[in-house]
Amino acid sequence: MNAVLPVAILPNAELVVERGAWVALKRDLKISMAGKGELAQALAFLVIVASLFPLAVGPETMLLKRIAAGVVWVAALLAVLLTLPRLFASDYADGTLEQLLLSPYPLPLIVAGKILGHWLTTGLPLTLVAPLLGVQYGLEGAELAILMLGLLLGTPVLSMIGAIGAALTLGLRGASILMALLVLPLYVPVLIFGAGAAGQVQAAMDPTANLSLLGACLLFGALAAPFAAAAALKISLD
Amino acid sequence: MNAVLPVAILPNAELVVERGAWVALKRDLKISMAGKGELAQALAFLVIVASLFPLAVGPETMLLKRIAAGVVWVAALLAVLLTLPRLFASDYADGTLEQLLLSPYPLPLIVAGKILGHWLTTGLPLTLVAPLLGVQYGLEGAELAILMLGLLLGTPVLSMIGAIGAALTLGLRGASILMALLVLPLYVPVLIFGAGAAGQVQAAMDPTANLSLLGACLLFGALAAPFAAAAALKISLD
Amino acid sequence: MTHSSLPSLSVRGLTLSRGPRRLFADLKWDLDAGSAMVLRGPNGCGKTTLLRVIAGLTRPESGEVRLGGAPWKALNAEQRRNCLYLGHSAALKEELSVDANLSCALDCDAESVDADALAAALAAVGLGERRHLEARRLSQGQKRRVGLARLALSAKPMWLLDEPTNALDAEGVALFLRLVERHLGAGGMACIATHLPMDIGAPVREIRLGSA
Amino acid sequence: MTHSSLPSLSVRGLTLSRGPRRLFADLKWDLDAGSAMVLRGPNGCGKTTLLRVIAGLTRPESGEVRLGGAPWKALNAEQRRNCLYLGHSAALKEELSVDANLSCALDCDAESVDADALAAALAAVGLGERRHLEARRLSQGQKRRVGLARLALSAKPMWLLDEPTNALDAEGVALFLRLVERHLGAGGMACIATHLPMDIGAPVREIRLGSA
Amino acid sequence: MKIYRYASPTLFYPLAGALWPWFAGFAAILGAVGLYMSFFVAPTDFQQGEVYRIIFIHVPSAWMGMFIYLVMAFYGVLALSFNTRISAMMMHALAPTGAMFTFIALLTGALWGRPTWGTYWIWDARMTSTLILLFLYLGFMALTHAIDDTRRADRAGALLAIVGSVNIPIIYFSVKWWNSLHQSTSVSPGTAPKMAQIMLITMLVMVFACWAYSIAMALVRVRALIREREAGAVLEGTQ
Ligand code: HEM
Ligand SMILES: Nc1ncnc2c1ncn2[C@@H]1O[C@H](COP(=O)(O)OP(=O)(O)OP(=O)(O)O)[C@@H](O)[C@H]1O
Ligand SMILES: Nc1ncnc2c1ncn2[C@@H]1O[C@H](COP(=O)(O)OP(=O)(O)OP(=O)(O)O)[C@@H](O)[C@H]1O
Ligand SMILES: [Mg+2]
Ligand SMILES: [Mg+2]
Repeated sequence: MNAVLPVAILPNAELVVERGAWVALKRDLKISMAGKGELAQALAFLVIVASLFPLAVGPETMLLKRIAAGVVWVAALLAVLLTLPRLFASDYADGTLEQLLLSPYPLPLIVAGKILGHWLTTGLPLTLVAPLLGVQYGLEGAELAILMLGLLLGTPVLSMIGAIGAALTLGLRGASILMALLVLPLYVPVLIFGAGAAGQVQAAMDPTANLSLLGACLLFGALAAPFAAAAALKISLD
Repeated sequence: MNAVLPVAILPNAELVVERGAWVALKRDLKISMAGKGELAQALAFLVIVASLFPLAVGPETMLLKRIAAGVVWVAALLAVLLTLPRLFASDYADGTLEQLLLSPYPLPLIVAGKILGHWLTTGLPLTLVAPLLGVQYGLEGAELAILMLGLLLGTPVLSMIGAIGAALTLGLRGASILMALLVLPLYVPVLIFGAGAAGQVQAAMDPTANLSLLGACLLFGALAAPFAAAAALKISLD
Repeated sequence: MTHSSLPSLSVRGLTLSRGPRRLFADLKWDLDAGSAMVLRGPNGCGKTTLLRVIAGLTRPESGEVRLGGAPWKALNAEQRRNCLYLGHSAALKEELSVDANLSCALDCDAESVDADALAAALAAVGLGERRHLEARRLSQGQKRRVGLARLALSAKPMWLLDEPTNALDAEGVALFLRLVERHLGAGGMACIATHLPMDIGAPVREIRLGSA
Repeated sequence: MTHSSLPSLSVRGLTLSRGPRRLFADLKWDLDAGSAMVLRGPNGCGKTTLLRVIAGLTRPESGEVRLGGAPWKALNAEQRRNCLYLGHSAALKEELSVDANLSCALDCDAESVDADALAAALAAVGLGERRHLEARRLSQGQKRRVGLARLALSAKPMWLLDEPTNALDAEGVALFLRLVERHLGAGGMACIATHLPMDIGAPVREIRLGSA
Repeated sequence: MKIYRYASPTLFYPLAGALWPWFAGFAAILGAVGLYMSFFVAPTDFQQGEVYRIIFIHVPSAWMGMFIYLVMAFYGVLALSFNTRISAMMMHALAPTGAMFTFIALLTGALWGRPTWGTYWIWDARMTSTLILLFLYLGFMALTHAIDDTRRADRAGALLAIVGSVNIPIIYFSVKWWNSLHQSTSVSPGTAPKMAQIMLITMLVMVFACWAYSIAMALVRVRALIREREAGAVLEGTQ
């Protein structure tokens, strides 16, 4: 037990600020891997919710084809919502979030890393499984492709916006649902563009407009969200 | 500071077992009241989700009327799902759940009390606000009434089944989504009967069959769920 | 008040391992009314685990806990009534006020306590002016002190306390010792896991659990 | 290793109230390299709060913290590098193994530590065989000991420690004191909130915060 | 008590070791025969042509999917009431096989659907309830994987399996009912080609093949589980 204490290491002179994002990303991915089969869970959730609708609205093929894209998008949106607590809340509960705030790396970079990690473990897998659901609802070829493309562009935005909501509601009681309240309205544009694009293909129209709007959201979010979320974090922990 | 210590009270000879449920119920209601505006939150969530759909599937009134009941039911179901962590997870996190387990009252009674409390703070308000959404989607008179009646019978079952899932996933990482995985498939019958009843009225058919099936689920759940959930709790805390 | 009627607690051949390591094997001891058992040992030796076994929260691999002859049915209602467990966590609802927390806890223990006694107890542990404060605002030590108030009001003959003096200041520790003294004096029993000396005017036995 | 180059920490007129009550008003003190400041006071007097202010987690109502003349920008990167804060909670990810936890923490501190040093530190705090155990399985004291390992490996000149000895056994406390001694000996600084005596072979000053 | 909880796995281990090769053998033989019959002996169906032969895989796997979950629940009851470790292990061992069969039923069904009614999936009652059954399996496996303490994993899994199996009939019925509410679904897979004698025999052979396979797999997995927990069992058990 009482072995000699190791000599502490000298501080490494210069701080490579950029590593901040990487450190946070690596950390969160490690944690996701530790929490067994999280990806699988997010997927399963999507599939299940999507499969509930026909049970609720009835099996008419035409009707289902009509609402297919909408259902998939809403389901994806809820799946992201359900996984948001992983982003900050769990770190807040066990006190590791304070440590992240006190880390020498710039907070926005750390947040960016965490957001990326969240997308890789939710949005991306959702995008990849979406076609499966599309088929269930009788979508084909191009329709599926655009659905996927839309999700690919849209889900990162969901994670970004979600990060802000998650940071703001940190440590509040009933945070999960409160967060939903803050975040869902902000998700509306993404939903409209994404589902809209898919809908246009079905109506044999050109979806590029919607898709490029999604792309714009993505760029803007990538620039603004990390800073907003970082600010929110500082407020919540004061 | 060092005032004389109050003399402890004598143990009250006999234990009124039935009070267990009441004690738990009172406690959880107190907590809900403390967590400001929780009811409001559950409602708002329902409203928002329900309002997302027209945005996702487009504004055709006929189409919306067709899927109205389904959407409301799925939204209600997800709202309940989102609030399930309040049932046990929060008590587990702060160590009060252990105290409940160690209380002299029979655990199933305590669980029953908590389930009732959960329904009063989610299912009931959802039921009351549902007509609002129904109107949004263009439902009328009898349709609305049956929708509400269905929710009134169905939402308690959602809380009961949910309690089992919540107890089983206690303290596991990613519990919220794992719980969704376990619980949603079990929600299917409720969803079918409830949405089915509403659908039948719209199709000018007689919904009593569906409603009485819901009632049966309710009875069965009320008898079985508290015991199952109690057992699950003991397993999870061992 | 006196528990003199109370049968003694006896631990019979308790055995439990965690992972590769055996925490305790074939533990045997009795605890008579009016005396306390202090669990000692280095970090990780199994004090908390043993307390949880006695409380009935964790199942032992073998052996049993008996309350005066009768085998201790884990979580059996009648026996749960006799025992009060304070774990590592303060077991407070952050969003409830201090006295709401206390009265909830007492309700769950099926203890009937009137408001004055409750207020007196809170004052005695130094939370008098903080009665109406949300628990989340309390300092670490103040959170533990709510537990002390619960002890002060409890009529349960058996106390199972896991490091109750954590985060308490010197005055808080003294207060705690007085409470235990009074409890034992009234014929109660206590199992206490702690790293502090327990010098009180009542019979106290110690067991050391094997090093971790 | 030595921090002798390090400027001194100075607290200038810090004032903060919580609710109706003023926790501390117009605090003034300096801390020179190689010495420690121990924050004492009854439960709820504001030790934790003060530490959080110094760490930059909480904003004071007035006054400021300076690091050698330069005002302490709360959460400013360069200054954060100098300071290591251990709060009431052990700050572990339950689902990660002990050493994963430690290396994550060191990564966030931007300390580069090789695997052997890490293993050595864990061994030194008595978690040698538990390196690969999930943190959630650790006992209370073992969780704190992970924090000790982090101290042992930290190159940060300023430590802010909130009741670091909670839940530690005697041997753990001794270990902690040795760590602080070495740290101060190397020219580091420390602000420590604790209820225990800090008798170490290094200059230690105390401030008592007004009773709660 | 001890005997009950610990000895039985150690006794069961060699037994399973002796048995599984036999069942594996049966499975191989019956499977070979069955497949041969289904593809070369059984006559072409006059309305569906050759595709219908999928039925010889589809139906048995669908049946197995449902049946295995009930068996799991049965072991779950044993595990909870007598808290016998071995039955809990059987439960874990069966889950993947059951999930696999359910999935095969879905897959073959979907592949069948394409030629017969031009789409991979319709929300037919049986298809839907099979899908939900798959979800139940996934839920069970997700839960037991998420829990790392084996004791808790066993008991929690057992409880879930029981709750699930109670719901299966309700779900199955409710879905049928739901489907009957909406007549508009034109086609239903239920339109079985009238089973000729030979078809029936083929079907039976395939069913038995699946049985043998499931048992063999279960035994193999249980052995793996015992080996995995052996260290623990020995430690906890005696000494
Ligand atoms: C993913 C899609 C499908 C699923 C999940 C599915 C599921 C099932 C299940 C569970 C059974 C056995 C239960 C029972 O016999 O009552 C079954 C039997 C059967 N299925 Fe499917 N099925 C699917 C697609 C199809 C298709 C496309 C066809 C043919 C057009 C088909 C034809 C049959 C026949 C003929 C039987 C046996 C007759 C009978 O038992 O009634 N199935 N299917
Ligand atoms: N799965 C596991 N594998 C190995 N060791 C384990 C496992 N689970 C728990 N342990 C060990 O079991 C012990 C639990 O002991 P317990 O929490 O009762 O200690 P304690 O005496 O309360 O210590 P403290 O004084 O720190 O509270 C710890 O040493 C822990 O490392
Ligand atoms: N909103 C509020 N109203 C009144 N008092 C408050 C409020 N918020 C916090 N407090 C008080 O502020 C103090 C916080 O002090 P702090 O947590 O720093 O105490 P501490 O010195 O760390 O005590 P301990 O030794 O128990 O850790 C507590 O006394 C708490 O009751
Ligand atoms: Mg302990
Ligand atoms: Mg403090």
